[in-house]
Amino acid sequence: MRIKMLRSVLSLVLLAAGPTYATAAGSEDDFKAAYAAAEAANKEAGSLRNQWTTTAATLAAAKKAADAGDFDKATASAKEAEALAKASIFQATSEKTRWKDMEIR
Amino acid sequence: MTDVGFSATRRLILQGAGAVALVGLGNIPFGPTPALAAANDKYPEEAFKAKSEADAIKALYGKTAEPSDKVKMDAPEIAENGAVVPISVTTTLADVTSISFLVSENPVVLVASYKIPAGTLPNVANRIKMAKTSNVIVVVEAGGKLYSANKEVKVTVGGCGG
Amino acid sequence: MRPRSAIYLASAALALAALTLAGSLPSDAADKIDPVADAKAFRKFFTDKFPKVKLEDFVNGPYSMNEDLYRQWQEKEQFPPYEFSLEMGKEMFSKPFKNGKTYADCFPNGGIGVRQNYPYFDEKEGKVITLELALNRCREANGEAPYSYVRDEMAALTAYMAFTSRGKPMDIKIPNDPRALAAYENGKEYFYTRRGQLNFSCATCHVQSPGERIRAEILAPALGIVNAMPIYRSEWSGMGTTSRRFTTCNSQIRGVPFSPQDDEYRNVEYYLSYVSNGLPISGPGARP
Amino acid sequence: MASSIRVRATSSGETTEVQALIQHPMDSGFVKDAKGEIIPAHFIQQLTFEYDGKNVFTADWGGGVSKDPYVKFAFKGGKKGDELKISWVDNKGATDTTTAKIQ
Repeated sequence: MRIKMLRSVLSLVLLAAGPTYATAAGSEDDFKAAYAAAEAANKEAGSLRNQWTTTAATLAAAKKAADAGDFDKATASAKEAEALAKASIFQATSEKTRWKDMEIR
Repeated sequence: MTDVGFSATRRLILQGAGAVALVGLGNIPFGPTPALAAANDKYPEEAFKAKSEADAIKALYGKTAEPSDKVKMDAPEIAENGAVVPISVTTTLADVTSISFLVSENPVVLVASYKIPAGTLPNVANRIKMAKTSNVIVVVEAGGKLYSANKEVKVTVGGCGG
Repeated sequence: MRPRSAIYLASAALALAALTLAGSLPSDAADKIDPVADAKAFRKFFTDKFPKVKLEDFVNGPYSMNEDLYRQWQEKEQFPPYEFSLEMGKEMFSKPFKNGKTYADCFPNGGIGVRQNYPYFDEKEGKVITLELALNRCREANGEAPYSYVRDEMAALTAYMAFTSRGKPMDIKIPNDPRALAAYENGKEYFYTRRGQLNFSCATCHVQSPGERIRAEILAPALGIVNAMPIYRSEWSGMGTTSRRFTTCNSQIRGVPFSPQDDEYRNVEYYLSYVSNGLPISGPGARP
Repeated sequence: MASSIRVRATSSGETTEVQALIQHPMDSGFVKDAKGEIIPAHFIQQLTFEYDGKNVFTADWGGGVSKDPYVKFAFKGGKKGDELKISWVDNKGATDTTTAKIQ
């Protein structure tokens, strides 16, 4: 049962992250936009008390890449961070009702 | 959690975030050992430098050991944690003078060596560290001859994801 | 079980039974918060799943699940690694604060043999108070700086207090106060909610697969899982409070942990302790 | 400072069983800390037990012995109330000694 769960999260993350690698994100503005979006999503996850450590790590990687001037990599990481944050939001909202399924009765 | 994620986690774990991490730096100088042993006998310096159990046993006792079922070793199948592995030995051999514990896969193979004067029973229990799954050997010197027993103890990284 | 708590449980059951009988349909009953029924079902789930394990042995966590581990534990218990922390805790507990008072002045019965009643619901504050929180509040009330919830000092104090309650059955009360029931339910929800990128809940490991291995470690059953707190873990080669256990579990499944003693942690400890009522306190404990 | 050595010695008529737990980090010199630096070797090298002026047990330890090391052995003789002298020395030259009464 657990493997099924992991695959659901896995597919969700890859799905969101997939298209971002394809597009060529060149400039610093793209990065800034993507980073802001990722931070906002992660903030929302925080309000739902359900952030992931990997979101924070990917955000940090994005910042590091940006500081080093590699905006392609930075934008890609920022988009991946946004995807992770969105997945954690999805998890929080869906679990709001689904937790009862596992409850011992 | 792509493949990259997994190997990153493994590396993280191996870097000792929580587990005992080991650095194969080959011949680390053994560390300053200014204090020599107390009066009655010398600390077996060389033996604690040996990288293989044969060298360690030779440095300690100058002879080789033969397996004997009179040496009963009690060790777990799977260690609950490589940092604290309870190992004990009892033997029915007569006039035992020394008992030693070795772990073949540890960077320093000799872990502990006990001197058993007359009147002390030939049984010892202790808790040792194991780098990874390995053969644990106990050697008993009795009546000038060397006897041994060994058992494989499995050790793996514990814990959840990380 | 002591008569007093038996009477309490009976009266609570009566009160709650009356509530459910008051015309609520079974489907409603599912949403009705019924700690007594929960506790009964919770205990039954584990005693059915592990018929050979004696009820009081569930508090030994992984050691009640595996013979090889049990022997290693017995050997450690001859001279347990938490011995030093226990001694330090005993010393600290009696050392007066700068104002001359000691912890004994903050706790019922001088803090001796009371651990089994923690956490409790404070009706004035309307929130759950855990032993660790009460200890720090005692320090602050006497002009001392609070201890970190995850370091050795707090572990030593809770180790000593747990030691003075060893063998006493866990005896957590839920007053007939809607806020207490809400806190209990919030704790239950936290326990079953999946979190972190690994998408695990406490229940994924400790309800669905106790006795099984996660890498080298055997998973403990949830029944009685907090009875051994605080624990000396070989993994940490040091003491761990309940707070340390909750926060590290969160980060291991890649969920960002809250700060120790946040409401969620206090409530989940309240829930976990309540459903383990009747099982003996076995802290401080040694764990892999 | 309280001794780092905790000893339980119980005599059962003709033999005395001794258990010792010692507070010591027992760093092997092969482990890295969180910042990635090697924790230098720091471990007890020799632990001796004396009863009635005579050595009854000597432990020569390497870095592979667990933190807060534990050892158990037994020797013939020893009566309730007698004293055991226990002392250790580590690779940095630090030492500690204590005496324990046989129960």
